[in-house]
Amino acid sequence: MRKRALRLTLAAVAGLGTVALFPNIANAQDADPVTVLGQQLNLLWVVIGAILVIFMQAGFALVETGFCRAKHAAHVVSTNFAIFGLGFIAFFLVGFPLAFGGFSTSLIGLDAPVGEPLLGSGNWVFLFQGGWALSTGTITPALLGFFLYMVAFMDTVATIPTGSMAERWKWGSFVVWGLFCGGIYYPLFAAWTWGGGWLAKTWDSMSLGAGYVDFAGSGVVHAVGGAAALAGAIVIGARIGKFDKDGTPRAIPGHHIPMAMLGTFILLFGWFGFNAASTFAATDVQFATVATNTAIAGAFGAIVAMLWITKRSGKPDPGMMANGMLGGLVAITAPCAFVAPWAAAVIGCIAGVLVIESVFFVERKLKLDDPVGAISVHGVCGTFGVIAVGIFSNGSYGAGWNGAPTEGIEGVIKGDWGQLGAQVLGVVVIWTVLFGVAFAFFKGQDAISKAMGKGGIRSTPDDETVGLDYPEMGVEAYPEFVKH
Amino acid sequence: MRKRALRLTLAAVAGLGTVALFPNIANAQDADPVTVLGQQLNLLWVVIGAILVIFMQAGFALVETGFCRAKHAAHVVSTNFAIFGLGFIAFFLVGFPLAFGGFSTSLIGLDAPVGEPLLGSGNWVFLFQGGWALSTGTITPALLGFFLYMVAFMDTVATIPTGSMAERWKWGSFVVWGLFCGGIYYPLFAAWTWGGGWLAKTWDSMSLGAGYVDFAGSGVVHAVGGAAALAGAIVIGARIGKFDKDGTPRAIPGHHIPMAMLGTFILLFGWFGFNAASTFAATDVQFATVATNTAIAGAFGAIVAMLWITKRSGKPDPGMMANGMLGGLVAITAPCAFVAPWAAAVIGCIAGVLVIESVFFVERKLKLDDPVGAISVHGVCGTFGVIAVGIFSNGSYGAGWNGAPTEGIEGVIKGDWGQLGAQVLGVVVIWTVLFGVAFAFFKGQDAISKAMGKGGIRSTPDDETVGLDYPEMGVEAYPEFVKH
Amino acid sequence: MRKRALRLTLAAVAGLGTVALFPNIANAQDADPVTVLGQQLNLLWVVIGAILVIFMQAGFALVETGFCRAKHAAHVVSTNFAIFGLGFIAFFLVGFPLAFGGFSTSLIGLDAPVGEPLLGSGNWVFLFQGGWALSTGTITPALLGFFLYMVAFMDTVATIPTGSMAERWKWGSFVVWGLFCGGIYYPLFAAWTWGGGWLAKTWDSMSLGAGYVDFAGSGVVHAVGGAAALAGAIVIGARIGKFDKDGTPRAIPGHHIPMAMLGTFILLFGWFGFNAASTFAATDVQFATVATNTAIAGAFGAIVAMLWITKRSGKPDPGMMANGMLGGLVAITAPCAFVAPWAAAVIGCIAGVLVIESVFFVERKLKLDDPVGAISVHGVCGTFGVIAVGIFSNGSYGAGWNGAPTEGIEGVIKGDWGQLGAQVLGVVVIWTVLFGVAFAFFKGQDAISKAMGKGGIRSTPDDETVGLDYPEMGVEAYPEFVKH
Amino acid sequence: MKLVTAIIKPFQLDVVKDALKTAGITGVTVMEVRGFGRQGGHTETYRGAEYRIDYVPKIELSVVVDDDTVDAVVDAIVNAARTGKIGDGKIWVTTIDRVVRIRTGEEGVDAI
Amino acid sequence: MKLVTAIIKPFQLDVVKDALKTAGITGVTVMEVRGFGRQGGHTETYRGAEYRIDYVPKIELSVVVDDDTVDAVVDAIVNAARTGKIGDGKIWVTTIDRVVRIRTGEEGVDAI
Amino acid sequence: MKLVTAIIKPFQLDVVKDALKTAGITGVTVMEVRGFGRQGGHTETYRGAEYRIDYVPKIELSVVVDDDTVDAVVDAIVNAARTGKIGDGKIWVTTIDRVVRIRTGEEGVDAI
Ligand SMILES: Nc1ncnc2c1ncn2[C@@H]1O[C@H](COP(=O)(O)OP(=O)(O)O)[C@@H](O)[C@H]1O
Ligand SMILES: Nc1ncnc2c1ncn2[C@@H]1O[C@H](COP(=O)(O)OP(=O)(O)O)[C@@H](O)[C@H]1O
Ligand SMILES: Nc1ncnc2c1ncn2[C@@H]1O[C@H](COP(=O)(O)OP(=O)(O)O)[C@@H](O)[C@H]1O
Repeated sequence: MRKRALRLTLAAVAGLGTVALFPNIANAQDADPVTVLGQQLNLLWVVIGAILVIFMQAGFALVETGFCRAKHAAHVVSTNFAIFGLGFIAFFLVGFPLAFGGFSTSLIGLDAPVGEPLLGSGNWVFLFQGGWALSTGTITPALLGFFLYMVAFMDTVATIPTGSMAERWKWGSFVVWGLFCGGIYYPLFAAWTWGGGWLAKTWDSMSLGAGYVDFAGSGVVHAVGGAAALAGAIVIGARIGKFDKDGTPRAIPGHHIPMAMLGTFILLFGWFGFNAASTFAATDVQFATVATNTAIAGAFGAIVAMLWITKRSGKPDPGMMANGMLGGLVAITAPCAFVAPWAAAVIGCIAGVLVIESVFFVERKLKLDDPVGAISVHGVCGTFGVIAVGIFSNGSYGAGWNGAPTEGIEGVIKGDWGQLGAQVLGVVVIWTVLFGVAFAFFKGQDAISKAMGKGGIRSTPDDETVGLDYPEMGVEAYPEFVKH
Repeated sequence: MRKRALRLTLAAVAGLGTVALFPNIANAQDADPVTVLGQQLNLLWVVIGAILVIFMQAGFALVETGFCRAKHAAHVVSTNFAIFGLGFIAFFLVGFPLAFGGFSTSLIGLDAPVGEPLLGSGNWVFLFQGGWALSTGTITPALLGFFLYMVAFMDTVATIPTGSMAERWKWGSFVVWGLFCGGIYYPLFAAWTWGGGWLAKTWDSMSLGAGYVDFAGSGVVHAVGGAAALAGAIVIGARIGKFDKDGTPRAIPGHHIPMAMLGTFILLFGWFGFNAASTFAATDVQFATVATNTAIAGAFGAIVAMLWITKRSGKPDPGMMANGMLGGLVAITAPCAFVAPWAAAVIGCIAGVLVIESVFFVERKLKLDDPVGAISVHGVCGTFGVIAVGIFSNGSYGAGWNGAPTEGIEGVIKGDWGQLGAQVLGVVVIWTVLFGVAFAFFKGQDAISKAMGKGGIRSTPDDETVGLDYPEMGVEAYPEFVKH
Repeated sequence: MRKRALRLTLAAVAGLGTVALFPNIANAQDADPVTVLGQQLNLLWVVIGAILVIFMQAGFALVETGFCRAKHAAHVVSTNFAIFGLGFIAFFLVGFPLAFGGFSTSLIGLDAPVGEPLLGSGNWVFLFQGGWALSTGTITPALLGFFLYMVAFMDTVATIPTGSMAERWKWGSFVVWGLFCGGIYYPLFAAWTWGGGWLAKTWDSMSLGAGYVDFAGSGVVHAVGGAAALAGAIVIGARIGKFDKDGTPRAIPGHHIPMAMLGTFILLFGWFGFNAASTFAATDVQFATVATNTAIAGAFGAIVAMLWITKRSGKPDPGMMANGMLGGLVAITAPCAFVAPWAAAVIGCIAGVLVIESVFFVERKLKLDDPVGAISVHGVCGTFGVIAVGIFSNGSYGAGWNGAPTEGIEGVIKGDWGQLGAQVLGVVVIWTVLFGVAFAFFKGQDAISKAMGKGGIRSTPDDETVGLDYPEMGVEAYPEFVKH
Repeated sequence: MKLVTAIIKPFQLDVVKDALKTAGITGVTVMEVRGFGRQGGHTETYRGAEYRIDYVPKIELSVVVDDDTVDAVVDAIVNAARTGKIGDGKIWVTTIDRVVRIRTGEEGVDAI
Repeated sequence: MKLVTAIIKPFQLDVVKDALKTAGITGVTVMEVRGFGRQGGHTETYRGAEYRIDYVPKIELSVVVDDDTVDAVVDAIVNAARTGKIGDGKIWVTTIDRVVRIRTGEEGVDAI
Repeated sequence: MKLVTAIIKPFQLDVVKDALKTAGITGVTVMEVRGFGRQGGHTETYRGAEYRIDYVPKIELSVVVDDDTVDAVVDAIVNAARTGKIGDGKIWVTTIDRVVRIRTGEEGVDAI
């Protein structure tokens, strides 16, 4: 749909730039007024979607801060704040061109294309180029609207590790991650999939369904972010006091439950822009199906998680309820346009259980410390969402996806196993290649920092013990409240 | 307008499902492209409205939590969080069909209707059926968009009693209420009014104006929720320490005023989706009038309440300012499309006084404990809003409402008393039938629970005294802050 | 663009009121259905924009409260809450007519104009009239939508001084400011610029570029508000303990950093409505360019501020990061539609440095106490934004702005100095006339209050020392948290 | 002069204050404390991991009294603070050498 | 050795700290307390219902000093904390049997 | 009977509690305090203006013990709380005239 969506949009906005810039000309090349109005409406929907997704940054900030301790709160909320700009700048300068440069050609639909493949060709493109710093080539309002939507998705990825690495991450090291994610890490997988790169072409190159299909990013955004969150958690290590000598995990309760709940609500709110606006068109009324499926999965995820954690530990842990809703939302993100409401409910239920069990697994088996459950919510449920496309898609939507000669995306329930293959391949790539890249980045950064006598990416035990707020930020989150 | 709106939408989206599902066919049955685009735009507006209303859940959560005590904060915020999913699931499975099943027939406008009356017929329909779990009948994007909007309204009702019963409600009992409200309680009155049931037909059956008219739900949502809030408050009883032996009410200040204020702002924000998108059509520019009337009533409600409480008790109590704005918003919800701006201002002013006086009345005369003023804000101002339709409607809007042969809704100011009659009837039904159903539910649940030796729907005095957070949720809202 | 935008809108919505009010007539005067649909879409975009801007009030409330001390938190958040209604009511009654009365004539495009100039004529109009309390003349949905958007902008101005005067402003005095700002202060400059008054005509009267150009209000809203913030800070004086005897400023850390950060995110979110919807038309796809430029400036502002404050004081002060993003957003508000993305980045960078340096200047040189940096963020960066239009505008947009015979707004980079002249004139008027009006207001109010034995606009030292919450509001923001 | 220090249950504070007033005591200083004792705490789980809240919130009162009212004060507190349930708290009395009222500089009994 | 305990107004803390420094005192322990006394509190209304804040926020200081500096310390606090308005607070002195500095195990005067 | 008061570093609390338990002490009262002493604080800048946090968060423990366990308790605390770094805190011991357990009215050793 990405490609199709983009072709539509592009058709939809052909000459829009012109419309805006030289009205008369626009009238000259008389496009059908209804088509043009539809294109304008579609661009508006994309921009509104982008606004909603950008607001999700506030949700992440609140969830992560609320689930951390008061003595680190200013640091945690600040990483979530700064990541927006850090990732943005790197994506603006190089990330966007690398991921979509080539794409924008067709998107703009004018004589002067913005970019083309940078690495690879045909079915095997790995990176694109063009439109560096949105300053080269022809920059139209439509391209800018598309950029805004895409930069918001990238920032979601960038902010995921701030959760799994919270309370012990040096500010300086964090800053480098933000730039790396926006400039290179996210663009890689984005180029291979939504950008129209090799994974989007596996339908042709390997005759796997319609190629990798991920409507709004369970994989491209969440699993990719979750892989980085896992890599970061491994490299940086557990917080002091998280595990007993014998490795039993200790609970470190979050300091502000209402804050985390508000953050979850904000994420639910923004998620509608994340998923529903991924039709790239209001003229494609499937956006309504997408929005409703999104809500269904979130609702079932939250309630099933509530029941599951009550069964597992006796009480309806608010943190797990929140994680359950987020797990459901993450899982439905890839399949939301291709499945029936009943399937959205099933996907939400599975995610609700999955998120809890994986939190237990990460903590008890892997002995990893993920303060907010980022690995489980984004990594695990995101992976499940990508797979779900290959299982629950009912064939009613997605004709011509990725340019494949298909009538609609079909999953196992329709007896088609090819799509599942494409999805599995994507998942494997995320957990090998992308995880590897992230791991190498954090390991390397840590090694270099140590080599330079800077002590690595992790803050000193003393700073961590008294709290990162004063040592790192110079202010305490709550200087006036007396704390235990 | 509901009906008209729906017919429009339906016209508006006739075959939209088709468009999405079988593009070619769509082209085949060549609908006028401008009409189709308008229908797509209308569906987008409905979905955007739904997103805004869903976000209101965060507003309720913050207002209720901020006005409660810190030791119950995790419990209060969690009830407001879980209610979204609980009500949603029940409404998805049975509530929506019961309330709108029959309606969706016309909404979809295809040969295969989704549903029809379940109980009653003609002017006397009491329940509908069809589209159970959104899995039976023809499910189109338009229907799903409509469902999303409606489920959001239901959740508002479900969350109102969490305010009046806060700080003493057992989690288990609360969960049952959430399911009951989404599955049965809300659908009842919704079916009778917006669903096109008997109250919507009183123009024909009893020749009362255009039948029960409630543009966005002062009655269907707020008064109905307020009736449940009253019933719940009566059954569960006052918080320990709320009243002296001699019955004098004691103040129990909320623990977080900024949180409550933020919640109020979020509600104001979401309210625009609640009211303005209730045109179900962007092609009906009355949405602009509605949005502005909504803001006017909220602004006047807040300021008049500020002045009134200052007059009554000497200082501009922030809680009453917030209640005043909410009271104004609740009151304008029914009449927002039918009245002139000056009337919206008058309605807001009246609500601002009404909400304060009714808080005093509930506490001092009825000796009831409503921690956040839910009964006054939703019940009293909602009732006033329904009545206001019969008084201030100026006849400029609402032609064909409820299918009635009217040029526009006219209130007493236009010399017409019939509409007021229809409104009063609706109000009477809410405070007798709906209140009765809610009261019976809570009483029965309490009795059963006691019979089963579970001690009723109210938490134990010990749990209430130390705070529900640990006993019920297993975590404290603010484990690190030292509290008085 | 304002004028053009309005003419469009008006064209866009000509007879819309009618459409809504007398459908048949509408059909009668058969406007081209595509045009009508476009007009309806445009009105929807304006209303959605208004909703987003109104939500910004929550952002201001949180930023200002978070950066103040806990003992004043209920007071600070309440001023930010009440200002919405206070300004609204005054603007509704007289402010809107004074600022736009004359304008609405063309906006409505019906035989019965709402208003005309009240003071002045031709190129020298100073105030308008008509549509008092939205009750005189013909009030259409389009006019109401326009009013809603404009009232939201006014409220932004009204709330800016609540930041610079926080923690020491008597409630009663504050209330008068709210009414004054909505009724007179804001309407003045609005009438002269967006209203089509004398500053919008300097292209004709003084042949300065296209006259004063301010796309979304760096000047009309932010600098004008900043001027009032400065005047207020001077008149009310510094908080007790802000300066040593020797005048060295003392730090008074905010009490809730996450709250301030959330507020900043909410402002970023709302800003898209503030800027992008200022096209007044979704059919003018420049809204996408505007949205993206807005995000770019905010991102660069935040990161550059982070780097700059680290350089200046060693650590990435969260408060300065937040101010940096806001500074970037304020600065891009005027030029957002006229500049290229690279210019938006440059503007954001400059604002990021400017906001920090001006905070230092205000505190160290002017010895003024501005708890939240309102003067720097809104006053200084707003002024820079107005100037930036005259420097970075690339001529690609703004044909016919203010009715001027121009192909597009051109700044110094295009070799045109006339526009810069118009901008500088506007800036001079703000910092002389508007600042003067605000200063006179606060001084006068203070003098009168003292004359009446009320002790002036500033709270007593005792109230300020114990905190304004109890003495002024009767409640503490956090009655249960133990505070240092 | 004596200093009576009492650890009581938070929800007994109002009763104790009244009791002290009737006993003629006008001044008291109160602080929030965490109590570890027989009453013990409780075990909860967060994200599936168990954790123990091993303290109980308590209130500590400090009352300076002159020697011959000590017993009355102690009795007043005991009677008011007692619920009979474990965790009611403790009272201890120490001797004070000197008391001063800052405002007036008064010393001894006049300073109380 | 003596323990000087002082209840003062929160906003006098800085002055008192400085006074103690000049009196040669390097160590102090401070805590937030609620004071009930002559100064009384205030009555407010919330949602129309009256409620009384019957305490006043105060600061309690604990200073361990050796016997011959007690008076100097008490005087220093009295002078610094005095505003002359009701509610200035109290100071009381108790005898200490033993003092230990945890870090070094030093006892007595050296431990202070 | 004696009252042992100890000022320790917050992060030593758990160790000290365990040490007291092994020393047979079942009851302790704990409060958050701010400590001023040699350890000093730190200087930060906020919006470009410098400010000094001149205190260090500490925990104060109060333990009532009978005379012959005082030394054991003091030693237990010293050993458990010591990190060797400046700021480890102080312990002081005062004599108690009387102890009462509110619940039972028991006095003296039985009340502990
Ligand atoms: N030896 C002690 N020293 C100081 N405080 C104590 C001591 N023993 C108990 N306390 C305080 O008294 C409170 C109540 O004591 P506890 O043993 O729980 O029950 P009871 O008061 O019935 O004996 C404890 O929470 C603690 O604050
Ligand atoms: N008898 C007492 N025991 C303990 N603390 C006391 C006593 N009397 C007063 N205080 C403390 O001293 C503070 C000031 O006392 P108060 O009677 O209000 O005014 P003044 O200090 O002028 O006598 C009180 O708030 C309380 O904290
Ligand atoms: N004279 C004193 N009176 C009361 N408390 C003291 C005194 N001296 C130190 N303290 C407390 O002990 C803590 C530690 O003392 P400090 O001088 O910082 O280091 P050390 O414990 O190594 O001597 C201080 O923070 C303070 O709370």
